[in-house]
Amino acid sequence: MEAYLGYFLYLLSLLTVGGIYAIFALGLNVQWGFAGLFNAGIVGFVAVGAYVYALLTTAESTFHIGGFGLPLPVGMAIAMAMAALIAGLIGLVCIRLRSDYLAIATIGIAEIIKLIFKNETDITNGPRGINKIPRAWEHFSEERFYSSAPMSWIATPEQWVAFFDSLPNWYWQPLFAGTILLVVFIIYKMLERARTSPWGRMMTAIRENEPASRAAGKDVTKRRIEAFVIGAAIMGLGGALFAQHLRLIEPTNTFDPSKVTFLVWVMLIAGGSGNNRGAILGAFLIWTIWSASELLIAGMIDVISAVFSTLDPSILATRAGFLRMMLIGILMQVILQRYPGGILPEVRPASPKAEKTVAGATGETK
Amino acid sequence: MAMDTVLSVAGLTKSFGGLQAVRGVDFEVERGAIVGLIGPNGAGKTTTFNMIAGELPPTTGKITLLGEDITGQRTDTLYHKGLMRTFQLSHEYARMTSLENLMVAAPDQTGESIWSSWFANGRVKQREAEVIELARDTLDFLGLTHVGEELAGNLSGGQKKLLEIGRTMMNDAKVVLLDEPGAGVNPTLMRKVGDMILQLNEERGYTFCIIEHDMDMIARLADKVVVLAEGQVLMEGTMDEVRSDERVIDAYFGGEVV
Amino acid sequence: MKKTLLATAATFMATSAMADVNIGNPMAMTGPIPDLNAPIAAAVDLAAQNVNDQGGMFADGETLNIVRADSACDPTAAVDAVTKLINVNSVSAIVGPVCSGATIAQAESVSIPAGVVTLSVSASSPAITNMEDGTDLVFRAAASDAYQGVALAELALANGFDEIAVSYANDDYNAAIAEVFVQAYTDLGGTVTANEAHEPNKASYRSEVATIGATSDNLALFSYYGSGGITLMRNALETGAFTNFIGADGMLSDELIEQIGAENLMTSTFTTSASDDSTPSFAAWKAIADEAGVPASDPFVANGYDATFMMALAIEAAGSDDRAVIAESLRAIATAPGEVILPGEWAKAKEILAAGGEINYEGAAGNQDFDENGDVAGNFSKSTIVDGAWAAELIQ
Amino acid sequence: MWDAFGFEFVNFYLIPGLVLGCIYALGAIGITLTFGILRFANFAHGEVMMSGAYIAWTIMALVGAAGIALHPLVALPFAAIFVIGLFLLCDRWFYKPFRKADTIKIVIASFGVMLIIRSAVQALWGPNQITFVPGIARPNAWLQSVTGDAGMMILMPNKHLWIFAGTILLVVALSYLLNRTRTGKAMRAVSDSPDLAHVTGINVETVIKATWIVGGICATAAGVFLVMDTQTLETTMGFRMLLPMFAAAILGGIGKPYGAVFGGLVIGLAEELSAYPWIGDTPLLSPGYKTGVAFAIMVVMLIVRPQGLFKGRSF
Repeated sequence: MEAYLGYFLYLLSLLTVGGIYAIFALGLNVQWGFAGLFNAGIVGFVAVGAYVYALLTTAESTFHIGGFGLPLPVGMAIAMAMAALIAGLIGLVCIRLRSDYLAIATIGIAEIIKLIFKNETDITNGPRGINKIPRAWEHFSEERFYSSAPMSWIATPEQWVAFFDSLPNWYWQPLFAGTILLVVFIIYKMLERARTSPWGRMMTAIRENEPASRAAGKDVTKRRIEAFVIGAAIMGLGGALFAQHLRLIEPTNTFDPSKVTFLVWVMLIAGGSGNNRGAILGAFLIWTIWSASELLIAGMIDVISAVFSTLDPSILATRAGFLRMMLIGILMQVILQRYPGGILPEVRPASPKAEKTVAGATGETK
Repeated sequence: MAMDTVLSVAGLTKSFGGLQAVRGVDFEVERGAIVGLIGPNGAGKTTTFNMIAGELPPTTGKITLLGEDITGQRTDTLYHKGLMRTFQLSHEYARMTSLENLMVAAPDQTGESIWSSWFANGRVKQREAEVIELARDTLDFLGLTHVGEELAGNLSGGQKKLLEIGRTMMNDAKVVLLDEPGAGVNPTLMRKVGDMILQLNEERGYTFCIIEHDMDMIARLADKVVVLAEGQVLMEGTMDEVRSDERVIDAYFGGEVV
Repeated sequence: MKKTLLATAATFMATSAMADVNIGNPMAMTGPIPDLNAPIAAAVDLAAQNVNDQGGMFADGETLNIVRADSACDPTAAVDAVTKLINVNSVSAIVGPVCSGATIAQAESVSIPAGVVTLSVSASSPAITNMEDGTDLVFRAAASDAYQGVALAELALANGFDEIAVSYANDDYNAAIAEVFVQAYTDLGGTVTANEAHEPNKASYRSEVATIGATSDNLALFSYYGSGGITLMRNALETGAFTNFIGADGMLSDELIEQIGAENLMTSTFTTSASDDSTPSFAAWKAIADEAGVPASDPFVANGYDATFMMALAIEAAGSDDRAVIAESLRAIATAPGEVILPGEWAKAKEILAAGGEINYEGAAGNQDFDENGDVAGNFSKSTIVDGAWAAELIQ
Repeated sequence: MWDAFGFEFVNFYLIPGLVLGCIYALGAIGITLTFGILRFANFAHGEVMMSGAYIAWTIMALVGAAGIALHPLVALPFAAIFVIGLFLLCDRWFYKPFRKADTIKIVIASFGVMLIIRSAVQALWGPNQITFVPGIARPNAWLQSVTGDAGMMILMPNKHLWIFAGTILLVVALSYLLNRTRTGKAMRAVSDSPDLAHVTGINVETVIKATWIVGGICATAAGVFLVMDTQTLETTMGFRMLLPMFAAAILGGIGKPYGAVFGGLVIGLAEELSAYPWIGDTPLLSPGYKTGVAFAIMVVMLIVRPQGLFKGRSF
């Protein structure tokens, strides 16, 4: 039974991390899928969200500024707002750049953001990062939570201790995964509603044909910044959840562009850009492949070294990690060439059916 | 007539680097008129249009719409003031249906604010119903009802042109700038485009300013013709006057009598 | 697709069918320091091999398996890797990861909540000391920077450097130790003439070297040899900005000699967790390592061996690979009282434990006595070039 | 004067800046040509450069095993052949299918190629650092004594002299190619105006091949020069060079090879000089921010003057 519990918990962790990546992918979908903005600096917004959340919610610390111990939802809300604010500033100056210029500019800005987090040691603890970041649910079993409002209204600290002791040590895991899935669901619902509303139609119009949209009275620059900011806010929220999941963030390796920015792009392209369900599917699928490929490659090395007994398995093992990266790269190429629209290609919302329509009333059109 | 000028252009110039594309253009468009803008290639017609429509800021000069100085205002602002334009090459939204193409162009859409799309669903739906109604009527008027659900990218060149005109109808436009409505359209459909322009002019009182190379079409539609050559107004007058003017024949028709 | 499924199934079956003892070993196989990681991984394997060659685990001689995963020096990867190790591979304990950031993240996020013991090979961040709240699950076989930084400051002054310039790589390990060093050095009366971070992995450090080089002839260099340390040192030597070098274990490597040349390193001194030739435990370790072709005195290689060997001893002493009991027995086997066990002496330890005796492991990298925070004090040695190779000498 | 200000400035800031600038410049030539002619930002360029250096090392090691110590510059042309092959294969498999598609597709494809090449190199050569030539490079004694006698001592190791010479040679060869040969003129024409070039009957596919070849030679040279300078080969060096090279290409103007050379030198100098104590005794900018200098120049350039200093194409 123990083993099944293990598999269950691993599944939960796949859902947790997959869910966090789904949030990033949904944010990118607003920017790229809806508005056609090539943001290659995802990692910058994620880092802003994660750091703001971490600084606001951790307990007071000598390592970094503050540790303000704010309630978790407040930290998450401010993380979102900060990411949005920074995206707004970037948008004001960069939004008119053409696709790959915007990509290069955003990569550069994301790197500068990371450098600031890395070098402003007094504020962020520099390269050593911030740890003890509170995680939803798990941290309610921490003294500073159950001894203060609102938890202290419900029961005394002693009762809380007894209550948490009676739970298995993984009690928070399904709750945390559930919270993330709920967040994904809410964002999905909101984006779907936005997409199928006139807002989504307008965004598609701007993406499809800019001069015509201007002539149709759309303030293209403002709308693009709007999409950029909304996407960044979602990424900032994802960043806050990412920080909760990791519980330690540091600027160099946590926010490695090839593992955040690139992976999220692979997810969105694989799932289908412009399609919210595609973004979510892509995120879970690619993360599962990414995570499980380690087990897979370890298994393959066992098999290979069993068959070719002369081969030194340790050499294979030291290089297995690189094969994983290669696998993702190749997968990306295959998807790009074979499924240019992704697994779930973009579907425009059904336009209201004309009663008089004779032919071509397919309901949904691509 | 001059009392009721809706659009006037005064001393408009535009230089790109060292090149002066437009050098001092003046003309006026009266309410309810159809004005043709003609001239040889490179005469500065489209540049003038782009300046009026707010795509390009003029180097010098003044543009007045309904008595208000609109020089250098953006295209999307002018839309709300009743000035609309079409494009020489059709700018349809290829991956949206014809109906949606029209709906995009409707004004005052509550649902275009993301907040109302999330939190004011009722109002959004109400306005959306009106917009659909308007778009359907427009399709009927254009004779495009049968392709309402078709992706705009799949329409023929002429149908796309009609759609362009249809977009101007979604916003009750006061002045419409048409950039070569006849380009790349077969003669039958061209006639229909012409009919439509006349009908809009008469029934709805739209004022038109048209760039067109097809002289027959201009002759049929325009009350007044402004001839541009080398960035300047060569002359203005009725089509007959223009046709018989020596200077025009020299500059435009290259000496050949049409 | 079928092949993929088969391979996955094979892995799952392999792990669940084993009645052996499994230890999870997340290592920084990819990421910024794979080259430092490789010899440490070899040392971990060597420890497991010694155990298995000398009778294996428990009375029935079960095999000790090292289940390796990639923590990439990256919190995200480490958390994912350890989640798999604990839940899918059902390991009894974690040995590794290499980097402090990865260690803290995996411990706080996964292994502490799951109640699994972590024994880090080389995480040296001072933050680890006070990380736990009411649990006793995180240990490390490498001394905190707080110790090494102080030892290094004393050494610098003992060498007669009463003023020094400091350059550190802006990563978690080097930034931490540099901070401790500067603090201790100033407290002891030294003068720090310049203290600048440098970005790891740059093509050139000449301007950095020139900027701080004007201030002193002595350089305290904190960097990984694999991520810019060698380049910086080379630039410093080429421009002649510095004559004396001192630094911590990130720089101490045979690769430094290979790349820069022993003749250019005559005025360089680097400290490391005690790799003291004179102690019997280091001699025992060096014999084993040399035979297996593992570089015995590269950074944290000895610690890698110690960590694995101690974990095996702890499980053996506990008499079961149940996660819950390992922490306590880890303390027991590492500290006095008890018969002293040296690296490689598995059979001897097994015998004593089977007879109900107590043991005290004296590691290759120091005595490995854990304090209440699970830290080891560590001894330190300084390494200098003698006859074209590093020679270590115990200083503390 | 020389001692007080010039000696340190020239030897420790200016010359290293120029060396770095030469490397950026060579890399940026390939980027700017690809950007100008194929109209996409090739994110795999840095990795190709890195693989070129690895191949050069392998050639040196193979020949070295036969007892002949090969200078990296001798291995360079052979490595360049491999790199050109690699570029052409990438083009055939990964870029050509997207010739007519949105730019984004091909940019993302190049992202993927970047990952594939890097992990392939890591898997083949392993993660350990390797070096062309061990030891440290002392300044050229002759140059030191001659300039020292003139009162302006210049400290430059031989490797830097080689790098300067190699860069100048390549840039001269490139300018000959672009100005005097048919292919070169066609390349410039396509870069300036692809549609017009098509009309005038230029074979665009040939031009694209030529672009990869020129870019490949320059990228290999940049990679080999970089390793000659740092004497360290490791697998992430390509990506680290990529953004400064983009910055150089944008600074010089997209599609302008001379602009790229100029941009490379500016970026290289800016990075090194940012740490110079211009005001007072402390570095102008903490060296921790050194990498940020190139990014900042790039972003500012994109916003203020996207066509670059040399009036390249802005899209």
